[in-house]
Amino acid sequence: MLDKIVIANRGEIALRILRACREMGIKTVAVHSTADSSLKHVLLADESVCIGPPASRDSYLNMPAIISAAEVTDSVAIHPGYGFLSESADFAERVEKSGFTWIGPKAETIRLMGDKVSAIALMSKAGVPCVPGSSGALGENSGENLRMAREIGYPVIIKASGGGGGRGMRVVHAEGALLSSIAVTRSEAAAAFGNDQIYMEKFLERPRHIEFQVIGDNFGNVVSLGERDCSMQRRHQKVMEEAPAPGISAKQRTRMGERCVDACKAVKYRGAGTLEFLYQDGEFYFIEMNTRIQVEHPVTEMVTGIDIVKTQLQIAAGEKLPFKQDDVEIRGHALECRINAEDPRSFMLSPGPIKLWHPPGGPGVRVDSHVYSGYNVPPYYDSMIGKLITHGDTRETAIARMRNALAELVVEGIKTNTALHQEILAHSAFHAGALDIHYLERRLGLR
Amino acid sequence: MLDKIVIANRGEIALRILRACREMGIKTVAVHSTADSSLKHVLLADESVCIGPPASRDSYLNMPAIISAAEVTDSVAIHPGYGFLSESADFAERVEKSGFTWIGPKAETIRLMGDKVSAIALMSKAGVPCVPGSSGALGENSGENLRMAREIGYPVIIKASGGGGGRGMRVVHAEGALLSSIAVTRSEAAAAFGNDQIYMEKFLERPRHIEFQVIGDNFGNVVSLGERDCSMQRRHQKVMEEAPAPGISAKQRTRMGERCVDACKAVKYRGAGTLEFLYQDGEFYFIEMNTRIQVEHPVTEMVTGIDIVKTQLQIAAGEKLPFKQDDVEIRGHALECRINAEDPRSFMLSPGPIKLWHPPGGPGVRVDSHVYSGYNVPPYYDSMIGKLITHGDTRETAIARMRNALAELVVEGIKTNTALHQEILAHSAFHAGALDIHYLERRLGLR
Amino acid sequence: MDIRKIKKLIELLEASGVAEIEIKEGEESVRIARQSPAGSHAHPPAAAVVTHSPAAAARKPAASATRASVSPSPPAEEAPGTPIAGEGEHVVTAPMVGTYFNAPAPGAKPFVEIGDEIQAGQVLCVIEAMKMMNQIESEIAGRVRAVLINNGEPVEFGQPLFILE
Amino acid sequence: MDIRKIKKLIELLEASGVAEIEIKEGEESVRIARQSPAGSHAHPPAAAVVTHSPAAAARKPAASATRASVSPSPPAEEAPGTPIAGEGEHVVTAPMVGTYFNAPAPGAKPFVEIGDEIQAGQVLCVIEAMKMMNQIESEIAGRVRAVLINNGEPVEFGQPLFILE
Repeated sequence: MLDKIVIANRGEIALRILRACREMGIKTVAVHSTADSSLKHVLLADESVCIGPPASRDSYLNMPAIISAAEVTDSVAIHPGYGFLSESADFAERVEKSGFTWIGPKAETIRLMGDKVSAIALMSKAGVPCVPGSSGALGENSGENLRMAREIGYPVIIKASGGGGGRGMRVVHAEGALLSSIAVTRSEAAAAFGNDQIYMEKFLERPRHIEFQVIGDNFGNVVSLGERDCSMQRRHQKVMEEAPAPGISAKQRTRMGERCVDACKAVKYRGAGTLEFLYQDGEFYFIEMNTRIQVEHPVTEMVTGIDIVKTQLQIAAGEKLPFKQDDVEIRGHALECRINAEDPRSFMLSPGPIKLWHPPGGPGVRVDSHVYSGYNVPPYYDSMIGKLITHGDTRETAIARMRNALAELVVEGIKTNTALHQEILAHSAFHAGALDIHYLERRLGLR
Repeated sequence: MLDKIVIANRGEIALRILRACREMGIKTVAVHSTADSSLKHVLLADESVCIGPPASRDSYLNMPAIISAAEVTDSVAIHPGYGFLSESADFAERVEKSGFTWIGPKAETIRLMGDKVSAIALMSKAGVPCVPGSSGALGENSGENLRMAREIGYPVIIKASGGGGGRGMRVVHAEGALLSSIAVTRSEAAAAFGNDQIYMEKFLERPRHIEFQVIGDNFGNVVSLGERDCSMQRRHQKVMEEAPAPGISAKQRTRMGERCVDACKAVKYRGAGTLEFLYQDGEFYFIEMNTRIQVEHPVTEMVTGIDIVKTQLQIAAGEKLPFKQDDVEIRGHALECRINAEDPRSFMLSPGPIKLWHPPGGPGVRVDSHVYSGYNVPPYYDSMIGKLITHGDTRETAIARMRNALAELVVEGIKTNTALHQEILAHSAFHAGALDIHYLERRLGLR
Repeated sequence: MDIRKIKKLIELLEASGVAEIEIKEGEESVRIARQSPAGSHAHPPAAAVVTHSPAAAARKPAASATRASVSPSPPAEEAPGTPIAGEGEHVVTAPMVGTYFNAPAPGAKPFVEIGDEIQAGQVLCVIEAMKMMNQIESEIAGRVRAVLINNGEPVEFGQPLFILE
Repeated sequence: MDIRKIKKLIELLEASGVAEIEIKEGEESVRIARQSPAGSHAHPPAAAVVTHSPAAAARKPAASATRASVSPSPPAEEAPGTPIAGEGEHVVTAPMVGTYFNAPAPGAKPFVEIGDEIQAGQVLCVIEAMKMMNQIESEIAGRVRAVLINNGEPVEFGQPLFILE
């Protein structure tokens, strides 16, 4: 097993990694900025090294400082957590070149998946469904364009290659409007962007965000741990997650899991990873792969009974995956609410001292949080101060437990988004499940 | 489902019952003494009724006050928790005669099991193994006594009927000493207690305490939820519990579970109950049955995934048991540490205000506690301020998680027995498992 | 929304620094506001503990988010329903849980009314518990200054019933 | 038991009201005691927060059980190893994580020694990070009053290295 590792992150995920290390007898080095010396995991770590000032670019994104910290503490490996340098292929490469173990996929895998074009190409080849489209500039041949749109299926979206951010695109719902829309978008694009290249893609009006957790070892074994539904989003930020995804059948889970595993085996994927999909009308469309642990990994841990962070460490230590695909069984249902230090209505950040922190408890309630009564939330980083996770034999029980947990949670001194979670959970639409990624913003817009 | 219930208890079990009720949409009435108005469950309950002064006999043992509280709040049922009136057949009877549902077994069942002689007779009849003995006064016939001792198996213990508290008893390890020991004990008994009646029983030198959790409904269904090992005791008080019991095979679990279920079916047992056994050399010996929920029920909940308190409420509402014996599967291992407000060495009670309460968190950690920063532990009741429960895929993981959890727990202002738990868990003998009920006192005595 | 729930809300308000609580549940709504702090009574120290109890805070999240935390502001005048005796006054509290009746039978003349002079040992009311009528007698002689509960309402142990002077 | 761990223990002691910490791990043991409070330095306010952090308390359970809680007692004289500059003094801190070397090569003469007069821009030491030798120069002119670290030891960002006067 690994002797001592550097936890190159902060907040709840740093504490999550520390807890896993302590369970496994791995010594820990907490590296932190000058603003973070009273973080819970820094105080609990075997050793800590201050690596720079508050600004992330000088501390948590400071590659030489982190590698030096590993050197001076005689650590053997570096766990990057999520965010910060976790998906930097360059950092992974420098870590390994410096003689340390990188707790994550090979640098080349990170690079491959970090490029959207190469990632989609790989997935398509491995049989993972992607968003169908022209995969290149549209030609002038009307018959060809009509045939292509019919093959993709309406609605389709015509996008200017030079566009972006909602500009230079037009949704076409029926064949009658296709050719004129292509013509108009093309001339608009020429006028607006000086480039008349356009392409065509399937348009998903109300997709859900469903992602598959996979994990692989150094011996070519890859296992799928099932899916999560993360459709509850605001400004592309996930707010609440659950596993399994409502309405996804065991057959869909198995089939998609197999395709994800096949794609990962093709690149000899190592460590934990997540394939993100849009899901609509019974079909999955790959969008990207995250080559790291994710914020919402606990819901998968709750329903599979598998400790994903511990498994990452075992894999990094050169062990074989301790379970096979057949050992993975989905039991019950789990929810996660991200507790952020922000105003529940204006979403303004609310840093500052926490006067009282009283987390909920009881059966089926898990709290992953680094804060405590007296902790001061610094203004420099992400606003997430913890995650409440509940598990129950049914989705209904998990929801009831989450409502209890949110009601029991006390945070005094700063504002949190607890009330937003309570509002979401009180609504019948959430109880029905299977909401799309625009649901939350629609509801917030209506207020 | 039940509309509104009275929680006739205090502390963590009252909060545990309240959480289950809130999950199920059952309204709650907290009844409490004047010393307990700031208990967490009192503050969280839909309604609360002060039923008397601090002394338990005038409040938590005050039957008319509790029944009146049910009357004035239009409650439909009473949950007695553990301790206090939970095993009072008279109270159960008065509750039901007053028109309320008693969340527990029938009064006659409580009475039957409350009498040790009738309980043992019932168990023997149902095929549950009991401590073998003369089941009555020994005669003067030496041959008969020798034959009986041989049948029971050495060592045996000769006890004076008039004795007790360690007096008037003599252990016999081999046949050669039997007749003289009988004669000496008999004459000593005559001299000391004025009564020369003596009896013979199998002597268990190093038994473990292993108990089986059962639960039954109103339709004759009874299911065993497996066993717990509660051998870690001090002055007959359980300190730490676990499930499953180390070294007990699936075959033993199934066979003993079946016998327990048969005995319960014979009395149409309703609700949750526990059959306590001594266990030595591969054999179980019934000692008594507890006809209520137990402090240590969470370890069974963690390994079975079954919510025992919720099931109690479902049964009381007239529902059928929602699972069958075949649905019960033991997964992983769970530990529970009772956190008491007491000095970890002298065991002196340590009531008073808790200045800071910071419970542990993370995967596999459950906290059942009613206290919070600012709560004042009253001196009138049990010293337990909460329970830490950990679960893992193996006993080793559960232990590692408990060690983390104990290290993360912060209680300032009062003393707790956290250090005692840490000492127990640090010892290799505990890691080996299967310790007897005298282990902890032997260790404490050595200090 | 029953009396006990409102009573608890009043207690929560008193124990906090909040000026007003307003709650709506479907058809029902209740609003409880403090009187001005002038002439406020002494404050039982136990309430300061309640102010910081997470459970209490959980029941009034709106309040806990806005109030100043460490030192609870002094409580204002007691809300109606839980008066505290002044100088020379004596509060008669319920010795048991049950239902309060002001008269020996429905429609009968009340045992005592405001302004009545009473003797020690005189019956003040009846509390029904478990179908038993328990006569509650005065321990002292005095004059009834206030009746604090309506006929037929439930009472808990220690709840103030009358103020004698 | 390495230097950083001891440094952290010293910080914990300073931030608390504890007089002494003693820790044994297998063969190793360390005992850290305060000096008498006379002549104590000013106390950084941030330390008061640490006093109440559950994580900090968790690392010193024996201490947390016995110390008076709400107001941390003033810290005593700083323990050796983390001096704070007095009037007219300037502390040179490490601008990066790495290993400290007092000389350009093993066995060579140290860049500076106690009592040396130095110029702004003069090299004080080298910090090795990622196999790179980084020369650390003085920002001001002055005299070396104290060297706070041993040759070959690791340093973290912001760690005091020298006191100049």
